[in-house]
Formats: sequence, C-alpha cells, structure tokens
Amino acid sequence: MTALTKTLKPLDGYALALGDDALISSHRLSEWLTYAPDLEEEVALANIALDQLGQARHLLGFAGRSSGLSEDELAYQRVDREYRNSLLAELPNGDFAHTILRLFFFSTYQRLLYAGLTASADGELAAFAAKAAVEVGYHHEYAVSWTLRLGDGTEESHDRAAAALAELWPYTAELFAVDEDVAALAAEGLVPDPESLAGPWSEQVGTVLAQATLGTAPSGTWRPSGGRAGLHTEALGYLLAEMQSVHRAHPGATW
Amino acid sequence: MTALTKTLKPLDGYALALGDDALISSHRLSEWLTYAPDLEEEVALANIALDQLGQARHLLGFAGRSSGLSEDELAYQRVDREYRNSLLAELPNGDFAHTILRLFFFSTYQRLLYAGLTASADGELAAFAAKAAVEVGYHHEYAVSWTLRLGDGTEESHDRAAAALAELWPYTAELFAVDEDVAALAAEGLVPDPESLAGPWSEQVGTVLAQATLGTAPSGTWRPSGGRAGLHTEALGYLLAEMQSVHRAHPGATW
Amino acid sequence: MTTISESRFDALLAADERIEPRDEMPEAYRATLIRQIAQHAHSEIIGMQPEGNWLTRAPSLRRKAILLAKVQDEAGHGLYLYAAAETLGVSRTELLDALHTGRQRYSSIFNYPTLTWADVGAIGWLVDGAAIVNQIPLTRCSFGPYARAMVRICQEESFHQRQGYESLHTLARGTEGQRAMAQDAVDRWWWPSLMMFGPPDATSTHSSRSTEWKIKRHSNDELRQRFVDLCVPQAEILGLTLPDADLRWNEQTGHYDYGEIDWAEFKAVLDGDGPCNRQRIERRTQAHRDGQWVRDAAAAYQAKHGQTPAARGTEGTDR
Amino acid sequence: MTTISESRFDALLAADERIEPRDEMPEAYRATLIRQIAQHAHSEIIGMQPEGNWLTRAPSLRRKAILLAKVQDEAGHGLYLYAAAETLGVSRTELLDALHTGRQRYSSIFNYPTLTWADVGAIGWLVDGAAIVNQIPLTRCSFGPYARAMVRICQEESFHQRQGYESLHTLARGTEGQRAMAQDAVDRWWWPSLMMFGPPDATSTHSSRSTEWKIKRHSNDELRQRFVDLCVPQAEILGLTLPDADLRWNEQTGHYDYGEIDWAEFKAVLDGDGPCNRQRIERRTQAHRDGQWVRDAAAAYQAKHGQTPAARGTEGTDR
Repeated sequence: MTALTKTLKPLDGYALALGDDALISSHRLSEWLTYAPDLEEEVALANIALDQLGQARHLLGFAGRSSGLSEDELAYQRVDREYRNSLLAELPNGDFAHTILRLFFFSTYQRLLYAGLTASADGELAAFAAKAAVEVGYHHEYAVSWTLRLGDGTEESHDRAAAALAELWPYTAELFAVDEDVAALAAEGLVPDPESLAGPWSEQVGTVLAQATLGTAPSGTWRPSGGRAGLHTEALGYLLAEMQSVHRAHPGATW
Repeated sequence: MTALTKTLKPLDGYALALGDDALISSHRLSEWLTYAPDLEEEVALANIALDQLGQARHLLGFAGRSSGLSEDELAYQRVDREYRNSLLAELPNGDFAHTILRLFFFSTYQRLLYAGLTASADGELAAFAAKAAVEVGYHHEYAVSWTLRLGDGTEESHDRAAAALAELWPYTAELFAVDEDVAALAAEGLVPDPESLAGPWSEQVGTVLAQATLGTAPSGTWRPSGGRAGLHTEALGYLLAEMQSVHRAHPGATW
Repeated sequence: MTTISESRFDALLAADERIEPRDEMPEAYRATLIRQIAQHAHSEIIGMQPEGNWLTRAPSLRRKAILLAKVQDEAGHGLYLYAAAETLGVSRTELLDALHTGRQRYSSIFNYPTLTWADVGAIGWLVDGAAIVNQIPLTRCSFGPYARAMVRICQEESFHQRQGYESLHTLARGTEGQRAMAQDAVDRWWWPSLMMFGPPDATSTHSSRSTEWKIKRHSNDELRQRFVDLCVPQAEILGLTLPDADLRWNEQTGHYDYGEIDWAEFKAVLDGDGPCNRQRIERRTQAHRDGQWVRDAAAAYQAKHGQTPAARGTEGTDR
Repeated sequence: MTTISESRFDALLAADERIEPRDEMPEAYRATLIRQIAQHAHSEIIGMQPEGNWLTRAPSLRRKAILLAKVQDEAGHGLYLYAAAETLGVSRTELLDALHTGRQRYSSIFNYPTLTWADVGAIGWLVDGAAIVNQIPLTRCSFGPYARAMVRICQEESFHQRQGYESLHTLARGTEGQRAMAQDAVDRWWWPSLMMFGPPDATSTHSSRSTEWKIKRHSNDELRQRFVDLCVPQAEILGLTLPDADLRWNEQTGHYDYGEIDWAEFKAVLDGDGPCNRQRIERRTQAHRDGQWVRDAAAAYQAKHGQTPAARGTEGTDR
C-alpha cells in the first residue's frame, strides 16, 4: 500500500501488468528447479523461467522509466495489493501436470498477445514484443508437447492433466478482461484489445485439448478475477514475502 | 549479519537461545492451525504454540533488556545467522507424527531444563522457569499421550512414528551441548548444566518409546548441531522470511 | 417418539423457558436448530482460515499472541457448538461430512481472502462486530445448550472485536503505508459484513417460524441497521471512511441510512462462486483426509487399551 | 571383448591422442572413467541445490537472472556429462540409481548449507574457482568425450566464477550488513573449498593409475596450492579475510603457505555425516520418485504414437 504505482500512466500500467505476469510466472517456474521430473525438464523449465524473467525486466523497466522507478524498486518494494499479475500466474505449483497446463494456457495467451503487440503504435513495445513472441513461441511448443504426452500418456497422467485443467480453467477468463485504461489504449492502437484474443485462444486451446484426449473446455460460472486491480489470492503474499526477503532486510543496499 | 546480538552478556545470550527455541517452536506449531487432524488437536496445538510464544516473549524481553533491545527488534530484525535456536526446533513440519515426536523430545527437554532453572541464582529467571515448567509439563503430557497412541495404534501410525523418530533423533544431541559461555553460567549456578540433563532425558524418553512399542533410540554417528552458534539448516531462512515479511515491509512502524 | 407432547413444548416457549435436549420437541424445531447450530459451528472452523492466514506473519509478537489466542478460541467455539448440536442427536462426524460435501453451509463472509495484515483488524472489528450483533439475541434463544454456548462465545467475541478495533486504530494512526492498508481493508470488508445479516426481510426464508420458536428474535434488516448505527461513529473515531457514499444520518428515523447492498454478489458467493469457496473447503477436507490415519490410530489404541493414554493435558492451560 | 588390443590403446596414450568410445580400452580404464564422469555429473545436479536455494530470494532481478542461468547451466553440464558417461556403455538411469542408493558419490562440498545470499557469491568465487583449477587439466584428459565436455564446462564455469567474484565484490563494498554477510560466507566456504582437491597426496588413492592413463595430470596438493595462490590476491582485492592465521607468502617456495586442513571433517562429510548429506539425497530421490509418472507418461505416449509430439522447443532458446 505504499502506492508506488498509483500515478503510472496507462501504458506504463499496462506494461507493469504484463511484466508482473512474467515475473510471477518466472518465480513459480523457478520453484521447480531441482524438483523437475527429468534433467531435460530442469533445463527447459529454467530456460522458460529465464525468458520470462527477461521479459519482466524489460517490461518493468519500461513501466517505471517515466516515473523514475527502477525494475528492482518495482519488483521488491511493492506489496501484493500493488501487483497487477493475473491470478493464473500466482497460483501455487501443483504437480507437473498443473505446471504444464498453466504454461500451456499462459503461453498460448502470451503468444497471441505479443503477436498483437508487435503492431503497437509504441515502437519500443512493438520491438520488445517481436523478440518476446519468438521466446513464448518456444514455451508454447514445449507446453503443447507435454500437454499431449500427459493427456494421451498413461491413465494416471491423463487424470492428473484433467484435474489440472479443471482447476486452472476458471482463471483463464481474467486474461481477456478489459478495463477502462486498456480499452483506451486499445482504441489508440497502442495495445491489442484483450477481448479480440479470446476467440483465437479458445480455438487453439480447444484443438490441443481435443488432441490430448482431454475433451472440451470445462463449463462453470466461476471465473475469478481481480489480479489486474491488485486483488489477489492469498498465495501471492507468501510468494512476495519470500521473493522480497533479502532485499527488504537490507534497505538501501545495492546488489 | 546486522549483529544486533553480538554484544549480549552471556546470561542474556543464554536466555535468547531459549527464547529462540520457544519462538521457532511456536511458529512451527502455529503452521498446523486449520490443518490439524481433529478439532481437539487444533485447540491443543494452538494452546501449546501460545504457551511457547509467551515463553519466547518473556525470554526475548529478558535477553534484550540490558542492551535496550525490544522483543520485536530481536524477533523481527535478526537474520538467521543471529538466531540461536536448536536445529530441532526449526525443521519443517512433516506429518502429525513428526510434530508429535518433536514435541515429545522438545518438551521432555524443556521440562528438565526449566525445572533446573528454577534453582537459578537469577531470581527473575527462576521465577519465570517455575511458571514455564508447569506449562511445558502439559505439553509433555500431551506429546506422551500421542506418542503412545501413534506408536501403539495402527500399523501406519507406528510406521510414521518410527520414521519421525529416525529422522529427528540425530538432532536431539544438540540440546545438551555445552559451550564456553554456558559452562561459565552453569559454574556460577545461574543455569543448569545442559549435560546434566542428558541422562534423565534419555531415560524418560527411552521409557516412553518402549511403552509406545517404538523400540530403543536409534544409533548413528550423525548428530548435527550449530544452531546455538547461528549455523542453521536451510529451512530457517524461509521461516524467517515469512515471519518477518510484514514487519520489514513497514520500517519504523508500530503495531 | 412420533407423538410429541407439543403442549409442554409450547408451554415452555410461551413461558420463555429453555427447551433442553431431554424435552420433546417438534422434528422441524430440531431440524432447524441442527441446521443453524451446525452452520454456526462450521463458520467457526472455516473462519479460522482467513485469519490463520496471518498467524505466521503477524508483525509483532504481541499481535501474534492475540491472533493465535483468537484462532484458538474459534476452534473452541467450534467444539462447543458441535457439542450443542450433538445434544440434538447428530454426531460431529455427520455434521463435518455435511460441511465437506456441501450439504451444509458456513457463513459466506469467510469466502473472501485476507489480503493484508490489516484484514485481521478489519475482520475483528467488522466481522466479529456483525457476528456479535447477530448472536447476542441468541443468548436468549429457546434451546438451552445453544443459548448457553452463545453466552460464552459472545463474551469472547466481544473481546476479539475490541482487539480488532484497537489493532485497526493503531494502523489508522500509524505510517502512511499502515493507514492505507487499514482503509483498504475496511473498503473490502464493509459490504460483505453487511451481507452477514442475510437477505433483506422481504425475501428472507426461515425467519418467521424461527421467530415463533424464539430462535430468532429480530429481523435481518433490524440487526443490520443496529450494526450500521454502531459502526459509523466507531469509523469516525478510527478516522477511516466507510465505502458508502449514501451513508448519512437520518433525523427522521434516528438511524443511519446506507446504500444498496449488492445482493447479486451475495447470492454468487452463497452459491459457491466467491473468491475462496473452493479454497476453504479444499483446505478443510484435505486436513480431514490427512488426519484420518491419526484418528484411526487413536481409535485403535483405545480399542486395544480400553482408554486413552492420559488426560489430554492441555485442558489445564486452556484459557 | 575380453581381448583388448592394448597396444593400440597404449600407443594412443603415448602419442597424447584421444581415446574415443569406439576404441578398445582396458576395463579398469573404462570403470575409472565411468566412476569419475558419473561423480562429476552427480556433482553438477546435486550442486544445483545449494545455489537453487536462493533462486526465489535473489535480491535484485539482475542477480536472479544470473543465478537462474547458472543453475540451468549446471543442469546442462549434468546432461553433457551423463551423455559422456553413456558413451562408455552405461545408462543415465543406472548412474542415477547409483547416486540415489549411495553407490556413487558427488562432490562433498555440496553437503554444506547455503545460509545467506552471500553464499551464492562465495560458491561462485571459491567453489567454481576450485572446480576450474581441478577441471582445466581434464580438458586434456585422454578420453575424448570427457575432454570435450570439459572444454565447454570450463568456459561456462569461468564465467560463473567471475560473476560470483563480482557479486561478492559488490557485497564487500556495500553496507555493513552486506560486508559482514560476505565475510561470513568466505569464512564458511574457504576450508571446504580447499578440501575439494581431495586428500593430501600422501594418502590419495586412484591417483597414480589415473596419471598413467592421462586422466589426471596433477596431484591433489599441486592443484590445491595453485588454487590458494590464485585466491589470496583476489581476497585482498575484495578486502575480505581468508580464515587462516597461517596463510602467508613463502619467499623460498614462491607459494602461499596455508594452515592445516581438518581432514577429520572432510572424512566425516565424505562418509555421509555432513550437514546436508541426507537432505541433498532425499531431495534428489524425491524429485525422481515424484517424476516417475511423468516419465512413464512420456514413454507411453511414445509407445502409442511412435514419436514424441514435437521438438522439445526449448532448444532454440538454450544459451
């Protein structure tokens, strides 16, 4: 509630939300290290976490520049009510199927988003998006390949993938929510309209789920949201407590 | 490494170590709340956590007084290298058997320790110990009663209790270690000689383990220590990161 | 037990005497009470979760002790209330099963997350405050065991409510960050607290029969108004704003008018679509599942030895 | 394969040529290499744990990225090294099993805990530093696949070592708390780093035959001395003290003398009684157990479809 980010311009706020998605996603992936099911997965998950962290640094740097806030001030000195990531990114890691399904949903979304953002009227964001789109393309391939193997692997892996699907699905709606600021930015051609991504996303996700023998998307009225407005799950506070612990224990230090 | 506690007098340092034991023990017990196997256990574990927290507050208050350090400065502004609790206290919670066996070892130790401390030449510590001894007597009864039920309950509970015994046993040696400061304090009649507690402890523990059909104490050369000197397991850093997170996020605030 | 001496039951009610478990009572009265007491018990134990969420992060040892004692009290309240329900011929196991499978409810308020430390204060002030307003009349409820449980519970909850208020007061007078945290917590908890009194009288079910049976003594809206009237001056002392532009003193009625409650949100949360419904029940059922082997061990020991190994030992320190 | 054309093997060795997997070689040479490469591979993957311990807590995003890349590199090193060992006719599965059941070892240094953020810097400087001194000669090792893996690994480790040194330098020039953290880390990692070169020459087994086979090219004590001589001036630049009162320049030998190493501690840790031996292996075996269903799923998919679903996709971003 130190309100570091209350006065950000809309485009900076937008970049911050995307950056927070990437930062928190990177954090959850990095929690897998030394726990992954195979050495190849250690390498791959670390790689994706590193790409996401790189994107986060770029976006946080962009978001803070005109306010004079550094990437580290934004990452380490905000409390969870100031974080703007989607709830999907922050949910605690479950099993490997949970991580794969989340990555599948998330990278499908990011791929569409960054592709759209390459057309941004903001040249810097457009250039960033072009590079990031390539990276998330690889994340998406990885997630798809494992979604297929888990869904169409053993009975156990199928059941675990189906359980992850059911748990995570409700959180995907938030990715396509539009608030006033984003609507205005989209109207100015600065960012893609999130709603316009929902259709392609559903189609792409649906195709893979079907191929993975995971059936169609679940139904249900519960579509939680709030992350973009700083209304998170109870999990984010613990994540940030850990992430910020060393930084906060040494106020004013440089690293 | 902010060295808040480097200059503490030996008796204050001793009280700090005992206080840290109680504080960290309370923390681990409090993690059980809303996860306990039955409502009676929620109440009992909360009660024991509360007693331990009360003891910690008394001991940290005692430890900091002559240096002008408050209980909260000591609890929230030290890093793990300055914490003096035994490793046994900080190990992450396992299952209920793990928690019960740890409490059994720990309360048996605390009961002997506080009983010895009632004879301290320091009147305040002696008075504190008299009150605390009654509390830990109840903790001990509770732990014994569950050790018996788990050890002599079902095959599963027996196996879990045996596994907890094997895991925790090595850490108990540290409770009876003597360093120079403590030896000097014991010679002055200010504190009980830790080594003098080891015999009664082994005897009492052995009797209960036998009755619980858990056999005799495990053997093995590995007896880790270091906690009293601030050399902890990797688990303590995470515990403190969480415990101190709100306090550190608001420097200078009162609560 | 199919013929009930309803005349005696009616006479006791009429005389404002207590119905006791040994007394005969209409099955519908029994069922209503079981449902209400169970829901109340469930609320106590589910209510441990949002506050328990801050146990390990309380920013001072004093506040940590207060919170730990409070969460413990809630477990204790759960125990009394399940015991009160058991006097009506159901077991705690059955009631927990009804909770775990969604056949019985708990108070919807606990389906909101606790996002900052200030939420602990706001829950103490507003949620416990609303609970007390709801529950004080229940200390005169016609069913003896429930009424007696409520006496003790209300005493403890008043204590919790004052502690929450005091905590929030400290935050509101603290640093800028603390103050913002306190205001934010009140902004989030105010409306859900008003919803705790249930739907508006016009649409409320159950109420009229419960009133005849002297289980319920005031309407939802009456109690809600009482709560608003209590909170407004307290908020002024705190120096915090209640998030309702329509909140103002009404000279005519002698009460505070307040804005429209979002009953659609209330219904959604009640029907299972609040932010934490799934999380709360999943946590509860997981703890129950994970504890099965422990309860089995205790039962096995008892069967072998004909007794538990010793007095539980903690009762002596229960406070 | 019982008759080995040892003359060709000996000729290759004598000519300082590389032995390749297709070449015939003495069984003892093969066994020695398998043991050594496997131990090296195990060290890479177990070595991810102490550093990985700080991934989620790195105090700046830049340092976090550096650490993440480093831990990833270690997993990558593990992959190359297991692949190198596989050229000798063992499978990664067998080698992992030998690690998990304690039949093969990993470097003892990783049985010490990382207690503060500064440990990441100290490990980079000292542990990677010692590893490089140990490993540079291995880039000229007689077995081709091992030598080639070591070239790449040494390049990456030099990079890690410089990053660790630079991180420690920042801490040493930072706040009082940072400086104390840095000194404390060096105090704790210095002696274990010296132990990484193995027992003193007088008591070392394996060495003489490994030297004949051109697997090992320098004695333990020679390499240890080289490491000490490198570190002392670096510590001076850092402004940190190495925790050895006997450390001083010896004009006669042209080297730094250093104090006595606690070989009892070395032996205890090697024999399984270090602070983290149990923890490291338990974590590793747990990850392996927990991953079984995932590996099974991949195998089942492959069996059904005759292929993996797509290129892994991450190779393109591997750096």
